[in-house]
Amino acid sequence: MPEVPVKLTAKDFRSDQEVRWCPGCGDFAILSAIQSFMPELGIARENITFVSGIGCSSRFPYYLNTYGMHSIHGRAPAIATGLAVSRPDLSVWVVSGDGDALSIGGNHLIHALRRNVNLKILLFNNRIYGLTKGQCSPTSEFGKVTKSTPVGSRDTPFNPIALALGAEASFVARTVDSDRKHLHSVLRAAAAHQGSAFIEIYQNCAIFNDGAFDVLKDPASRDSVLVRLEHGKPITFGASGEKCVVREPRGFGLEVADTANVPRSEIIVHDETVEGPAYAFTLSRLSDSDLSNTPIGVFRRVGRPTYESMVAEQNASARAGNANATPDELLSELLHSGNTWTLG
Amino acid sequence: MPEVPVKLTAKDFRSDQEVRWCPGCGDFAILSAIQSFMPELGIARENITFVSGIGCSSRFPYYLNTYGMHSIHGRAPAIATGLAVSRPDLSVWVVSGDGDALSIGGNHLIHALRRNVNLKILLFNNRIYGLTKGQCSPTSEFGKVTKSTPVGSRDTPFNPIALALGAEASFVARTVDSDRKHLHSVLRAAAAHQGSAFIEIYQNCAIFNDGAFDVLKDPASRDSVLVRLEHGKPITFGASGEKCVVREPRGFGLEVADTANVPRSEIIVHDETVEGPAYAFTLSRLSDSDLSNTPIGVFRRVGRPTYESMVAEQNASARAGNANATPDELLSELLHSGNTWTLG
Amino acid sequence: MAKQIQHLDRVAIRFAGDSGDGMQLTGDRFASETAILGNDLSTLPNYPAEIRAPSGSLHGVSSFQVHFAAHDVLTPGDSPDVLVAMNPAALRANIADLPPNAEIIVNTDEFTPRNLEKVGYTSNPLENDSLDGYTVHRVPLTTATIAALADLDVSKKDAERAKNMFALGLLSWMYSRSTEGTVEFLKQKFAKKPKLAAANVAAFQAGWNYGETTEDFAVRYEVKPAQLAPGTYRSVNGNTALAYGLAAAGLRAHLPVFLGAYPITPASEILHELSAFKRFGVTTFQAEDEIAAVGSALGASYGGGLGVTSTSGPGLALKTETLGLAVMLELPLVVVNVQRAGPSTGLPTKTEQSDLNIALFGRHGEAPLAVIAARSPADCFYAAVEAARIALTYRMPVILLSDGYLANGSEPWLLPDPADLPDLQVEFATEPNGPDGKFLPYLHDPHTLARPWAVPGTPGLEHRVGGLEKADGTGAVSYVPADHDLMMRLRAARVEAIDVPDLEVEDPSGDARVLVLGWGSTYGPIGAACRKLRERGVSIAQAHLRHIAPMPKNVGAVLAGYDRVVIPEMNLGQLAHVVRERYLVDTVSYNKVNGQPFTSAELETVLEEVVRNA
Amino acid sequence: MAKQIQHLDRVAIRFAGDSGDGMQLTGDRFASETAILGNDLSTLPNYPAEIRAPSGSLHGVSSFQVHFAAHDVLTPGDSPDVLVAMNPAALRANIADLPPNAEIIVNTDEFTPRNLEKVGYTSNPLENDSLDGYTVHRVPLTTATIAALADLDVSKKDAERAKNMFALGLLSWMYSRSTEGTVEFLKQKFAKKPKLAAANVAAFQAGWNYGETTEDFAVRYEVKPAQLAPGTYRSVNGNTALAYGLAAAGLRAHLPVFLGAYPITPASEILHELSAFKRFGVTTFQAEDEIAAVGSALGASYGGGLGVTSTSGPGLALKTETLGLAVMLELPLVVVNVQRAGPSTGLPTKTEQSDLNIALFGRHGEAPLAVIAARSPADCFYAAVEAARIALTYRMPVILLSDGYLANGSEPWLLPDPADLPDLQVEFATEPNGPDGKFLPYLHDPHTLARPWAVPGTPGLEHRVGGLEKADGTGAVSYVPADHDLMMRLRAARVEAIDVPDLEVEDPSGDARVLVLGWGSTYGPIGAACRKLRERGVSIAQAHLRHIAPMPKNVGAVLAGYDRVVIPEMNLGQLAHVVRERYLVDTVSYNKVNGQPFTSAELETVLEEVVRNA
Ligand SMILES: Cc1ncc(C[n+]2csc(CCOP(=O)(O)OP(=O)(O)O)c2C)c(N)n1
Ligand SMILES: Cc1ncc(C[n+]2csc(CCOP(=O)(O)OP(=O)(O)O)c2C)c(N)n1
Ligand code: SF4
Ligand code: SF4
Ligand SMILES: [Mg+2]
Ligand SMILES: [Mg+2]
Repeated sequence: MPEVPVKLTAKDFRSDQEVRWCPGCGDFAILSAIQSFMPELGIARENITFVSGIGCSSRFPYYLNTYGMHSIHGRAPAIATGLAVSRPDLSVWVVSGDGDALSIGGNHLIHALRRNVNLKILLFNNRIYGLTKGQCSPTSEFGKVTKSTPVGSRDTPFNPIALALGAEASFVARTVDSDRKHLHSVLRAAAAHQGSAFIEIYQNCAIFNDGAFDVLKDPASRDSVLVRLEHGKPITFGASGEKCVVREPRGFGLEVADTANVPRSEIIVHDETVEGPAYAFTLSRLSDSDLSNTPIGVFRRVGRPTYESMVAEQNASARAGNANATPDELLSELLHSGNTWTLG
Repeated sequence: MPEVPVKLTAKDFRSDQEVRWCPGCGDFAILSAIQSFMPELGIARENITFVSGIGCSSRFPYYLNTYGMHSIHGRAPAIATGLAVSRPDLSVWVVSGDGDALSIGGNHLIHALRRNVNLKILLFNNRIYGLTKGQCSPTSEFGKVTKSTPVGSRDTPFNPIALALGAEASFVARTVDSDRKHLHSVLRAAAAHQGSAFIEIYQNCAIFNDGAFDVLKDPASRDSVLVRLEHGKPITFGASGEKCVVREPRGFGLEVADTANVPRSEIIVHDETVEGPAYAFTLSRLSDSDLSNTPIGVFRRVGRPTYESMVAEQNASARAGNANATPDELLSELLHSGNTWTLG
Repeated sequence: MAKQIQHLDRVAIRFAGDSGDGMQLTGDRFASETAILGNDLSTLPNYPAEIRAPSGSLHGVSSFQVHFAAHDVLTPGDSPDVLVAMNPAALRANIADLPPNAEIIVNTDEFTPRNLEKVGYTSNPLENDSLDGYTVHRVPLTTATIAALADLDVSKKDAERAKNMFALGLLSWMYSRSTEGTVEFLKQKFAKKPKLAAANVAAFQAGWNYGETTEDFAVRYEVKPAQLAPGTYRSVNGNTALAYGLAAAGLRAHLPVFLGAYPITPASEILHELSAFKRFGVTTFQAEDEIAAVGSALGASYGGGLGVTSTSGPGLALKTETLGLAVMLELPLVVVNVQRAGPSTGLPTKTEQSDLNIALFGRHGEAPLAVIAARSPADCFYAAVEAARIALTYRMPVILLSDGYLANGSEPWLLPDPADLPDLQVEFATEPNGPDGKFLPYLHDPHTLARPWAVPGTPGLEHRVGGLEKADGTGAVSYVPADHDLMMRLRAARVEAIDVPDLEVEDPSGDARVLVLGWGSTYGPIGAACRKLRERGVSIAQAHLRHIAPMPKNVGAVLAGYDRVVIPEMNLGQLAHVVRERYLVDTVSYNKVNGQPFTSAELETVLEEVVRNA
Repeated sequence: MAKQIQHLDRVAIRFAGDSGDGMQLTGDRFASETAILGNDLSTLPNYPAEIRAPSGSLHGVSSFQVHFAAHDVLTPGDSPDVLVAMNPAALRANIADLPPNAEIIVNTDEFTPRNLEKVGYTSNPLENDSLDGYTVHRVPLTTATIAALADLDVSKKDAERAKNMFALGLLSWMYSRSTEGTVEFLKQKFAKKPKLAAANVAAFQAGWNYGETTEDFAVRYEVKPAQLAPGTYRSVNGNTALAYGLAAAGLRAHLPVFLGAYPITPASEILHELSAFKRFGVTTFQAEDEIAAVGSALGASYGGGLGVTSTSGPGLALKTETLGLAVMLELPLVVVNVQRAGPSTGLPTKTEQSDLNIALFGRHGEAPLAVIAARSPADCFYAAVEAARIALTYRMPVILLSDGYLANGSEPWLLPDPADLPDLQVEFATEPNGPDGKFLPYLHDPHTLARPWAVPGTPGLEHRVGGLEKADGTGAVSYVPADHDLMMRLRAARVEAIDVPDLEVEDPSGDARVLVLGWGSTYGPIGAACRKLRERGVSIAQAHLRHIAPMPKNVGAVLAGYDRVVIPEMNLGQLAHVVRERYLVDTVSYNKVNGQPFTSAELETVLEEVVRNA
């Protein structure tokens, strides 16, 4: 897409619509982070489109002064695919919730990822159905008591990162609503990536799941649970890097160890670009839905041609040689191609 | 489910319907393998139900003399979930094709797997749409020329095993239509597993994708590509076990090495029961859609309570204390529970 | 000072405030006390579209209306006689609905410049003449509450939050409701937080005393109990009643109920309610989407349970393919559709009757099924039982239409005696039914045209069903042209074979020339309008359809008895369409599609006009 | 021996054999030569429901019927005058369709005891009297072919497989078709396998010579060319024509066409055809399901292309929710629905007209859109262009109904001059259209009631759209009751505002009292029936609807001009329903739902009956 030299500010990305989320909703922080990030893209507003499904999170497009569509529940990736394939010149973003993307819309999500459509997919994961007032979602913790599960959910939640990796995603990342700097860094990497970029954003629902991610935000706890992934750096965490990530002794998983007890060479050095998805997958299993050892950052970022570029190439090569034909000439060619006969 | 001491034979599982697949279709072999396997289950025919979607493969239930439903495209896992949850006494099997299960039905599949509903899900993967006469499917190889992709598909296929593992599947296996013995071994393990069992069966479509899996069947080639997974055994293959599977030097993936050049201790010993899915996932990436190094057998088999058993438990504990109430007594209790007032 | 007591026949009160002001609770409490006093009543909440809008904003106003009377009540009231406005937003959002001379009780404390500005008041309505046509009671609700709790050990914030109980106390005094119930209720509600309990009780009592002692409140009202049937009552909204009805149907059928549902406004509450009914044989399954929801319900029915799915418009749209399969399988299935406004996402929190078309015609091919509608909140219970009766007896999917107005509206419900509910027990097939000992899964009962329900687990009856066309009797897949034609006509006949009661007509004068025909939730406002017209000596007949597919057999004859048939609908004429087609009657439609229920006043005007022109 | 030559006005020939016998190719070839000769013609294949049934089985029979005449042809023919039966199964499966005295050419080689038994013949029909009423030509097709190729270097299997060309040669001789075309065709088809080419040519010529030399064939027939308009023709079936129409519409609109589709019988071929039209500006996307298919098409329309989705019944059912969104978004979208038989999976390979209901009424809420239908295979081209015209001009989804009969049936199509097709160019919005330089995405054109189409990439027109209700003009989300009411009525008005041509009536005698009204693929058989009736002096008027929503403005007046309106439909009365409702006319329905198209003979009988009773 054309990177036009436009000097825009966050304010340019604010629409005239009053923002209507509950006080304390994490969506505000994400909105503001994205509005402040957008100018960095260097793309004119008119060349950006946000497509969303239905949910609190999906009201997002209304508040951004770009093109936008608030579509129907779960279908944003499918609609965005049609848009992106037919308009590869646009920067197309998808905004979705955990219910929207992983419950009703799960199939469209995994198919967009395997195709590597050039969509930036933001999954606002608050582990609850916000808009419908508090039912459990496919990311709600096992046993969660919600309006629809009064004695506790018996569904094993998805690990969205693992699911995306199982679906051949070329870019997978996770971040947190409240950490603007981190959010920006992940968005930056996603925007630079050619292909589907899947970003899980832990988001606080102040009304129906308040504080779900506090452990990742609270200065008292966050250092001991947040595992910040940085490309090329050994994976350590804790207030003073006292914990680190190493291989399971004989297994294929990862585990957490005391940095002091581990030779430096055994600490995993993070590499977003490992060709096969096994490494990122392994990393995704480090944390459980209890949020202990939660990696944030880019899990995987590997190059693969985008779906639309390949489609465009096929179209272009089919059109080779008729570049100057007028539509009516093409129509004549079409009608007369193959078997015809003439009477009279 | 009640294992009744019935002595049945394959013939007992043949329905009176004429089997209508194309000559040479791999579905015949699978049908016959399953008919001959069924008696082993020791379950009375009436306690077995097969639910399928739509596709050539989905005609399966008609040919089995059990209860059966040939439902609609992609929805079998959802329908079977309702049946299994409300009738945990039944043995419920799902039969599906690569289009049925992974294209239109992808979402129901991954949700059934994460919930661990006690379904045995057989995915007949012929890498093509058979019933609709030859369009590409989500497992068709990249670049495949089909009726709908005359200059080659540009979709990256799913790796069904990896997808299932990304979706929290507790049992994942792969087998081949023509290898009855192997098919039986996998079915046996699946039937014994409590929870969702996902089995990918490579199946020949004689008409629209003939010979797709010949490399795995041809005596000349099969030994060098088929990686037979056996629990507790080192993973070697080749006519005389000359190849083996080892870790990637510094990565998280696996690779193939010459058995002769590798210390025995470095050959991966297959373990279906590794708790985390990372190992099985890694294994699933050994093969690509080109079928080189194709593991068959059980990738993963780990214990987790079935969804229906947990639901049944919740129901049972809610009912504790009213076991002897008549329906009308319960109804009275229901109506009069909570806030009521009396007039007159 | 002794207060004057005035007797009223009926009153409608609207409690309005910010989302955080607890207006639903307040209104609900008032309604409960009213019910216990023996008034008939009807209530309707009005929530903001947002989950929690910014405080003090116009779109964040939440309200609750209670209509109660000394006679039976059909609607929550067109326009409130009394408005309790907890802030400027509540006043501004509701003032247009008030009739002249209505009473307004405002919380003066909230009328600050900032709050006034938030909602676009350029000058304070309490200080200009804009409220001249009303009786305004200016009450410093917040400060009065705080003052009343001064001696209690509660934070200022908690004290302030008790102001709704102050208002409730005041209103309870005004309308002579008893206090014990509320005091008891508050103690229980805050059982774990005794300080809060004390604070709320104190605020409530302070409100009562405020009425008793303040000169501004010179009059107390009394509304005599209505002539209600004796018995035990509970208050239900449509969704609750529906959930009770489904559970009751399962118990009357001696079958487990399986609800497969995906949350959607305004139907989610049915899922919530039923998920608490495990004790009564109900299993709920929150599916990954509406297709899985209906699919799982169908799977449960196949397994021998009463499969149910509940949803609203967009969800029904997604279920249509599976409904076609259910029609083919000839299995029981109850599909509850709580209609909401608009195509697509529309106005999810608003009401409408616009899913009749999709219910009747929204499947590919011809896949006829039964369609019925509920007419009032409590009637949702009986409608659910009836839906289950048809589904179980005739082995077919039944769409039960409710709507947002019924779902949220409440009324007292006289609890039925379980034994008075229909016996819904079914017989599963246990033996082969064909010649030479074969089982014929599609052998149809000559009366009900239902096929045998042979559930997995039954030895000897193993059979296969599916969505392909089949031969009658054997159910074997058949491509024989005549089989298809036969089965198509049979499926249509199966719906027509359902035994449904005749349409009843209410025509007290016996000389009406105009019939008003309705369906669903318009029953209340239509009934109230007819009542008012009749009170004024205008003859009009009313008939209301519960069964739309099949139609009662006598509908044609009923229609033929009138010069004019008028059909008010909250859509652009969907029932009218069916009636016109079927009976070739040139009906008159009155349609409103603004997300609001009809008021009885507007219908009174419309109907009178039709009568005049008949 | 010189053969007798007999002139015929029309002939219908059915080629029938095993799935592997190449009957489609044979029939198609015969049809091509027939077309080049200048006969008008119509063809219809009949495939087995299975992909490839066991050879020699009844349900594995594949057939192809060619109806050609010296005048214009409306249907593939009710019943074949000639049956070519390649084996006992083909004979048994088709014999019931033959009129008395039909000619039968059988391959005697295949009438072995085993093959006879496979299809349930207890004795050989060639040896008993069961074929006495027909003229039977017993030809040892297989052995004759093998003998003819004895000198060629081909395997026995390949030789045997060429027997269909032997049959074609024989039929070409009988009906005096030229041979050059077929010889040329075979050479090209087997260009890479010259031995097979030689074998097939030799078989074909041997068949011709067999006719010329064998005494059994005493008569040759000639069917004179029809009076067809001069010009260039191609043979199209409905699906192909539809695909060409969509591509043509894109080119006439100067817009790229984006097809989002999921395979489904009998619509898949549209996807196949369009996927080969990349050169002509068409992008195809095989989506993961029908919901994604329509969603992607809508996304493409939003991006400024002509979004199209093609499907059949079950797929349409799944698309309904997204269609509601498309109605709300007021964007162009063409939805092609190739109807097939039955509810649920039904009979996927059979034809029916039973999706009119879901097309008109199958959305939740009120989401009106345009519905049109094609009437003949070649007409699918023009119907597609018309669908695109409405979608682009009026910015709305259009459902175009075809069916299995049209999809598979072929006829010669006189290629149009591109310039004669409507100019479909649209103007995208490029400038703000509101006061104070604002862009009002929902400002509606006073004539077309279309809103501006402002595509992403247009600076200054950034705006948001969605499925929530909105205010007219600004398109901003609105919960204002009056806005909803307005938009509901506006959406209905938008459909009525579409400019569609008046319904044309064909009433040559001018004194008909009965009008037969049809829609869709029944055009051919209705037309043929009317023609026959008129030939016999019976007056009858015929009108055929292309536009069903909106209806042409003159329909009411047209209907009023007749005593009786009869509506034949391949459903249980879906168009009749609409007509009755709208015009309160007591129509007479003739319905058949057995998966088969009407025959003109049955309609002739039915219509005559109506005329007699009128
Ligand atoms: C087809 C359909 N089904 C259901 C709904 C109701 N619905 C709206 S949003 C939503 C889920 C919201 O949860 P999530 O996607 O997590 O978004 P959040 O509100 O939490 O941001 C549901 C079930 C709908 N709008 N459409
Ligand atoms: C809703 C719906 N969409 C599309 C179809 C058409 N359809 C039938 S089977 C099928 C796919 C078949 O492929 P697969 O699932 O791989 O099964 P196979 O025939 O190869 O065994 C499709 C697209 C349908 N029946 N229903
Ligand atoms: S309900 Fe939760 S997610 Fe929705 S706006 Fe409120 S706080 Fe945010
Ligand atoms: S089309 Fe392929 S999958 Fe289907 S029956 Fe034939 S060989 Fe089997
Ligand atoms: Mg959420
Ligand atoms: Mg397949």
